[in-house]
Amino acid sequence: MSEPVALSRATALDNNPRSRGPRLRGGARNLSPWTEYAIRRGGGVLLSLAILVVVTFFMVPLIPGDPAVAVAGADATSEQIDAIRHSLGLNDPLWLRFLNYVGDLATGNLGNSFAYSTSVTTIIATKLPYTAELALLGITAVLLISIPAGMSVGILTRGNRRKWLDVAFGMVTGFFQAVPQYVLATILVVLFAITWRILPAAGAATLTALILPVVGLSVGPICSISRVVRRETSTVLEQDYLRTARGWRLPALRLYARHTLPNLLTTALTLAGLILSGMLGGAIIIENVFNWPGVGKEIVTAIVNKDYPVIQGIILVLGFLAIVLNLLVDVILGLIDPRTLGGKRSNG
Amino acid sequence: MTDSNSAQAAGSAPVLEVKDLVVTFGAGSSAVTVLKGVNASISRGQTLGIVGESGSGKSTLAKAIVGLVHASSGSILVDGIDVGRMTGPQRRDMRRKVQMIPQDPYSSLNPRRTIGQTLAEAIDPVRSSPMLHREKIEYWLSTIRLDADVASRYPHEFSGGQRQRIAVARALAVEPRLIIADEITSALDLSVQAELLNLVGRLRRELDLTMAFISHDLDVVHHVSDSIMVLYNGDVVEAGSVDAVYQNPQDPYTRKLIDSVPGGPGFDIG
Amino acid sequence: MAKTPRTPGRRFRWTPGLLIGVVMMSVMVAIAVVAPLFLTSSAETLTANPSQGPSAEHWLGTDDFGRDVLARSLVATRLTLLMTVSTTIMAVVGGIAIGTAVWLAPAKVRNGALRLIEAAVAYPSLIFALLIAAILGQGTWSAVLAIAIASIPAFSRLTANMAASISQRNYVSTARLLGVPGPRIITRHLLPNMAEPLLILTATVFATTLIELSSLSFIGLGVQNPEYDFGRLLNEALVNIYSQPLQAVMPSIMITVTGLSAMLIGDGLAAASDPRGGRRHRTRRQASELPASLRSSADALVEVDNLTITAPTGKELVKGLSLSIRAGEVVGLVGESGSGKSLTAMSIAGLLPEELTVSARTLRVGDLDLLGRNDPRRMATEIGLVYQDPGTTFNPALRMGSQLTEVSRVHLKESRTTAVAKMVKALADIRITRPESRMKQYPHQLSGGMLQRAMIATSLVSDPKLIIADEPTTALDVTVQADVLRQFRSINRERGTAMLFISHDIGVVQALCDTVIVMNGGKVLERLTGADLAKGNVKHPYTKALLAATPSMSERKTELVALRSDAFNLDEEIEEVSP
Amino acid sequence: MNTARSVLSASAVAAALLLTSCTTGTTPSAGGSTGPSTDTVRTALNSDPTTFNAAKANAKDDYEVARFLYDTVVRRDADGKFVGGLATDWSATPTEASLTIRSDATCADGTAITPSIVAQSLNYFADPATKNNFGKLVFGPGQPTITADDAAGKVNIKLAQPWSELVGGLTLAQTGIICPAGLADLDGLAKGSVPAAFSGPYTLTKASHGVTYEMTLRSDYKAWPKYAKALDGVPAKTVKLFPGVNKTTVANQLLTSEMDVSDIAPADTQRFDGNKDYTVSTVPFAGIFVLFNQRPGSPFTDPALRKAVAQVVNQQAFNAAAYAGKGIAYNSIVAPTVACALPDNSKLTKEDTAAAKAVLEGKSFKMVGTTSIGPNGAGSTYLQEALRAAGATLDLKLVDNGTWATMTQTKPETWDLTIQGDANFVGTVAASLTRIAGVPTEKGGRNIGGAENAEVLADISTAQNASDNAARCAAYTDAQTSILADNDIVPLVGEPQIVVQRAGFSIQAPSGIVDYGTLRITK
Repeated sequence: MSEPVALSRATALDNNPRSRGPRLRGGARNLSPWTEYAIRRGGGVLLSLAILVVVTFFMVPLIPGDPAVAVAGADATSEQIDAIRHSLGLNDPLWLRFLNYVGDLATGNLGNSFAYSTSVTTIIATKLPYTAELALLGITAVLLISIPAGMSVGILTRGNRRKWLDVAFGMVTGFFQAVPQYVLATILVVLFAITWRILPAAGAATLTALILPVVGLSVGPICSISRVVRRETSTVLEQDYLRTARGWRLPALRLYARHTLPNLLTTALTLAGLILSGMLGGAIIIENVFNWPGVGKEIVTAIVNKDYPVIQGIILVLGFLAIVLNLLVDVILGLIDPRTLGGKRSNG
Repeated sequence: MTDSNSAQAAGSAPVLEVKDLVVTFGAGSSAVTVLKGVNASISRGQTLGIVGESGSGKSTLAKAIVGLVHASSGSILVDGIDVGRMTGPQRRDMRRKVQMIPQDPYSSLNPRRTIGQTLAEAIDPVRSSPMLHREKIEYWLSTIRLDADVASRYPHEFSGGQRQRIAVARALAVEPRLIIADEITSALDLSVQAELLNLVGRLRRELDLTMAFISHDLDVVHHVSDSIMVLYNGDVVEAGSVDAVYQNPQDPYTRKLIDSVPGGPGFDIG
Repeated sequence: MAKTPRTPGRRFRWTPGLLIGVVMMSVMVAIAVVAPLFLTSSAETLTANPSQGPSAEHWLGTDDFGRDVLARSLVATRLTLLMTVSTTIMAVVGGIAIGTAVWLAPAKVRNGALRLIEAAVAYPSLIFALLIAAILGQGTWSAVLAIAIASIPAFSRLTANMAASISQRNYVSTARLLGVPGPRIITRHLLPNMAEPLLILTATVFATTLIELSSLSFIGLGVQNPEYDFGRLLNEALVNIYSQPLQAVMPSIMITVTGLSAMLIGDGLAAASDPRGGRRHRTRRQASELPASLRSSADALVEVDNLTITAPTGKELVKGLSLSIRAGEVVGLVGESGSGKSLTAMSIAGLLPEELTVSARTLRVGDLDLLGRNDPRRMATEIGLVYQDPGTTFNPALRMGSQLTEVSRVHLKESRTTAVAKMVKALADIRITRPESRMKQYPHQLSGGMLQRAMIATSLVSDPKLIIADEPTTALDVTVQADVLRQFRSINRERGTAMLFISHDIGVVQALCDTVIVMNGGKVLERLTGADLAKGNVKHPYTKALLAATPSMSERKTELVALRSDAFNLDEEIEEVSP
Repeated sequence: MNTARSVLSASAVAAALLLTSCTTGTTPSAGGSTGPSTDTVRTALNSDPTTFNAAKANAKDDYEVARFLYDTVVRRDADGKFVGGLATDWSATPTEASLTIRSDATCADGTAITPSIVAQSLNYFADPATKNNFGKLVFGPGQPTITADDAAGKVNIKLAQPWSELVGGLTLAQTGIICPAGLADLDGLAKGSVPAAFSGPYTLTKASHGVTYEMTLRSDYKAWPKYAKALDGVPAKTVKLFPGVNKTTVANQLLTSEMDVSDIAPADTQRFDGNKDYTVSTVPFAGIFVLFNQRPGSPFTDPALRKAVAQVVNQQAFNAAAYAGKGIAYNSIVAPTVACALPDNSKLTKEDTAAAKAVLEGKSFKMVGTTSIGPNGAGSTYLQEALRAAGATLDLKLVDNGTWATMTQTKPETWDLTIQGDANFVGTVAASLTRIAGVPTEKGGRNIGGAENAEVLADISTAQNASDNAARCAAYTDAQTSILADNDIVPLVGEPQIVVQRAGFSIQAPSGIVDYGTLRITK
């Protein structure tokens, strides 16, 4: 939730078109840039994953509350609780549990839920598609709306034209960004489901049930990304290469779609990657309001249940997805703009 | 390798000696060797001009000498002491013996610090209050022909040439053994460049400065240097006294370089 | 010549958004200070009238405990702001500490740490905050700590990025050479120069923190009774949203207004620190009735009569300039920065920055009247353009081939294959090796000389009548420059293309140009032939001084003539205006 | 550019495919927003059932689903009466019981449910190794002996100690009869993946964790209980249960016809007020009372302090804060509907803030509360505010249920008082009394207050030995009076379970306990 906004500003600030890193000329090295890139990033991914596993494993048991007591229920005797504690393996020393956990991870096993008679893998496999569905639709909406909107405003206000549009755009996007998600979601339900009865209030049963959650999830990011795109657009419009394109007297559409858009994508996609991984994990509030069976809600329940394996499993999977997405975005950026392969992302 | 032909005091050890300097960036298959065994020396009071085109390694050489880039092999001796073998505190001390004047007048001065603060930091990097060093600051400002009240002003109040002069003063204020001027005139207009070159010339005479003057502009190097060194692709292709090299270049690359200078005797674009 | 904008010292600009933001935030702060003094008792005393609707006594009704909803919303402002401010401070201080410490660390540690920070940034921060809050237990300070810790990675990454870009500035490496200790480099050189962007970021962090803290309260992990912030009030109110909607209204408004005002302040600060901002654009070009100061010939290919270019501030950058170029003629414009030579060229190319106002009696190329609207096809095909820095004139995101064939495909309506084939031939003609594969490469994979030659090649594709070259060799190495100059020479000889060649280098101009025009202060000072210039056969004292100020390897001058523009009767403005 | 474009479009296609597969996966065959088909009931669960093994059902959701899947031998009818389930007839004394098992009942795989099967299942339930929390509530202290006489069609139960509430206990969903296939595969039983384990009217046909559970009516099922007043309507062919629904969202879904029957939050009741399309029934779900830590070191070993706290409490204010006024007033530790409950509130300590203030002024206590009592733990917040008004400071730690249980059961030093929710599943006075008067947690019992009350325990024993109702109630009245006089607890109100039924659907709460087995479609 926070990064996109915070980053948006930074990309605008970091933008220093003149500072180009050391560049390699074609053919100066033996390996293709992609191979080198794979080696460099592969190491980073492994390091991040290792730290993620260690931190997750040792952080989760710090949550107050005894899993055995939580599992045993309100009327359990201490004897029952001890038996449960033993059967959950909570009496083993932490390092041994960690070794076991890592061993299981190596075989793709995330362990069994403390609270439910099912494996963590099953729980995540059941719920992640719902979250992914919401997040993918959300990010699609974000990209489809915010890039054209931000670009249009950026183009219309270039060279400080239409000051009123600039102010209005800032106010409107700022306003929708400042409305907390749960308030917005509640308003959506009251209007569309309860008052007008045109969309379902909750649940994941029908296609129409997707609409409100997706809107609730993406309004904030749409605003934040369109602000970034707007800012980036005005930066790109000032670049020398755009003057070159103007010198070729290209038609407006070609000028903006071919010569401006690709240069915005670096920033927009970087942020989109962050927002997508944020949506995968951060849809908790939307999932709550719309009773959407996603992983965010599961982790809240798991914390209440002190269900360590589920908490650890979800955190690991989300972290893994975040790392993979980050990599994926970089690869896409590398295809769009091969300069980014050099290790420096143009927008930092 | 370079031996000045001027009438300098015989027997004095060179201020700077670079021996077989190799600098390689990266490792393994992606390694790029930027300097391939460079030799150079500068005697006290002399100015060595280093010319070369982009990618020749001249800026890397400057960075290696001041210690911003590590040598892969070879040695750099300042006053006969090998910089590479020094340990922490010694090296810090050594750093002050060699000062660099950077290229871009707009990024060479911290825009948030007054000229006085900037100079005070050069005089004493730790206790850098301008009040403590007022006299020295005034002295150095006077050497670059700026008034003393300039000390309380900020860089943006000055033109590019004035800033570059302040950068020169900052380097001088350290009282270094060696000054490295890295393309200090390339961002300046002709008129300002002339002013700066005159200043450098005057300071060389008055303060007996030892300098390495790096530039891509053969005219400028010719103007300020006693001896010259031509770098091409990490190698020294030619070195010697300015007059010898310019009038009778031995290496074909040097010849091509000199013939490419517009307005020069060998310049011809058909 | 590269011109770096001078950042500080500009006058602070109040944008409407910033003004609104500051006013709204001041109101919030005033409420935070005053409300608890007067309203605490009605906000916190339990009464026997729970869950009531609006009345004269309770404007927005009462909550489940019979407390006044309006009073609670107002009193909650103080805690909310305090929490948000504390969180922001912790996140900012932590982020700055990590971000700058990373910069101080040795390269290997730094790279590892940056990778880690990047991975942490990618991690969903709400989940992270949730976990921390769960571990710390519910409560005001644990919520503050949780959100602060979760915000640190993003902030430290941004700080590290900024520190990295500032540490490339020369004054930082110079400070290292001076022996300034690392921590002092941070406090003296890095932080002061990051202050502006950091302030903007802080405003943004404030806005997001506000929402995240309230989200935590919404999940039940935030502020606990008896304390209350907007988030907790909303959390309580949303339970009753259908039975008592009014209860949610006030906290919603308060939280939105606070967040919006922080965002507007951030935006406003960003706009104020943006050197490009604050310009007005004026594009109207009116024909001037001013008399010509120097004659221009009507039978020329290019005719500029009494050209005046005015900045939005009203300052005249080019003052009644006239020139003409005959077909096949190479005209050089020479002068120092700010002389107006580039502006003149760009106004002939029709590419002046929009905020500049152009007026002229005549401004035409062939029969194209540049004071009016022209067919873009004719503009593109009849005027070829070559710019200063080949490193920035090509779009980094597009392959060379698609850029080089734009004019052929768009204006000459050629098919892609034809255009590419033609371009490959053109590249081969100017001795670019492996032209087919160059077409598939990206600009950054080619050297500057190659890019500039490709630019020349593409400007020739439509066989233009005129090529305007704005300092085309300034960014090039001297041997490459000679090559490119040969190129221009042979084009002119073989095709008879007229050229307007801008340079600050007298040597270059005298070698290439038939006619040389010396400019300063937006005016033409002298007009002479290239041959005369080469011989030193000049009249104007400024031109003379220019020659005297030029060091030369042909002769060793003991002292260069310091050329001061104020010695001549000109406008002595040194301000640079980039076209 | 070409590569870039193709990769982008490829990923867009992939995303689209993923989306369609997701949505097709969740689109129900019947229904949509047009309303339910008449043979399906949609209802909500608090969260996922932790197990489908009835004998180990701990949470509310566990035994709600157990009602669909397993039949008990006896069922509750209105007015505290019992009616036959799998048993057609039964007889009971304080020490033993005999049940006659009906002959027409079958397991889901067609196996006839014989007395042996019933005895085997009850033995599994009573086995200490099963580690369930309800065995002692059903069979009393000690281990029962349960035998079957297939020839006579009878199951005989001998109790270790007198326990007169056996029949009531056998109505608990936890005592549902698990068929042999289930007992043979306990893992599968817990997952609900052994259809042959089910003895009730439904089988679990779909279990998607966190998403939905589906029960399908057995076509061969005939063992419906014969209530005194026959239920209207027909059982649903399919029951869909949606877990983990936010209560306010449930109310929305009921109003938009996306849900048919469900519990709602008290605050949302008024949205259904006067709406003839909905029936709202409220029953007490759990007694809520203030419980003091009476271990040495706690300030509440002092009876004067306990009394002062009791004098501060206002049931109506608590009710408004925690349950939007929908809570059921309690006169004692149990609901007024429970047999032998105190008939009026005369035994409660009277509200007297002035007197309380004199005792409490300046005092400071540690309280732990759970967020599940009242919205966001408003119940505990109320007590904190009330004590604050009386000049005492309450350092409140509001935590989730799991943490609350950990603190109250294993860390008595961290709290002085708490608000306890007491779900009395068997509907007896003893069930609630043993919780507060029995063996303390540190000694292996479930009394978190730590005050072992021999007098009360003796009363319970007397009641269990009593052969007639009057004697039993006399003993229970004595015990209730004693704990209220001592202010061991301060009764607040009963947490209401508010069930909304959309027109065309109904569910019963015989004797004040909602029974999901009575879910019917009446339209």
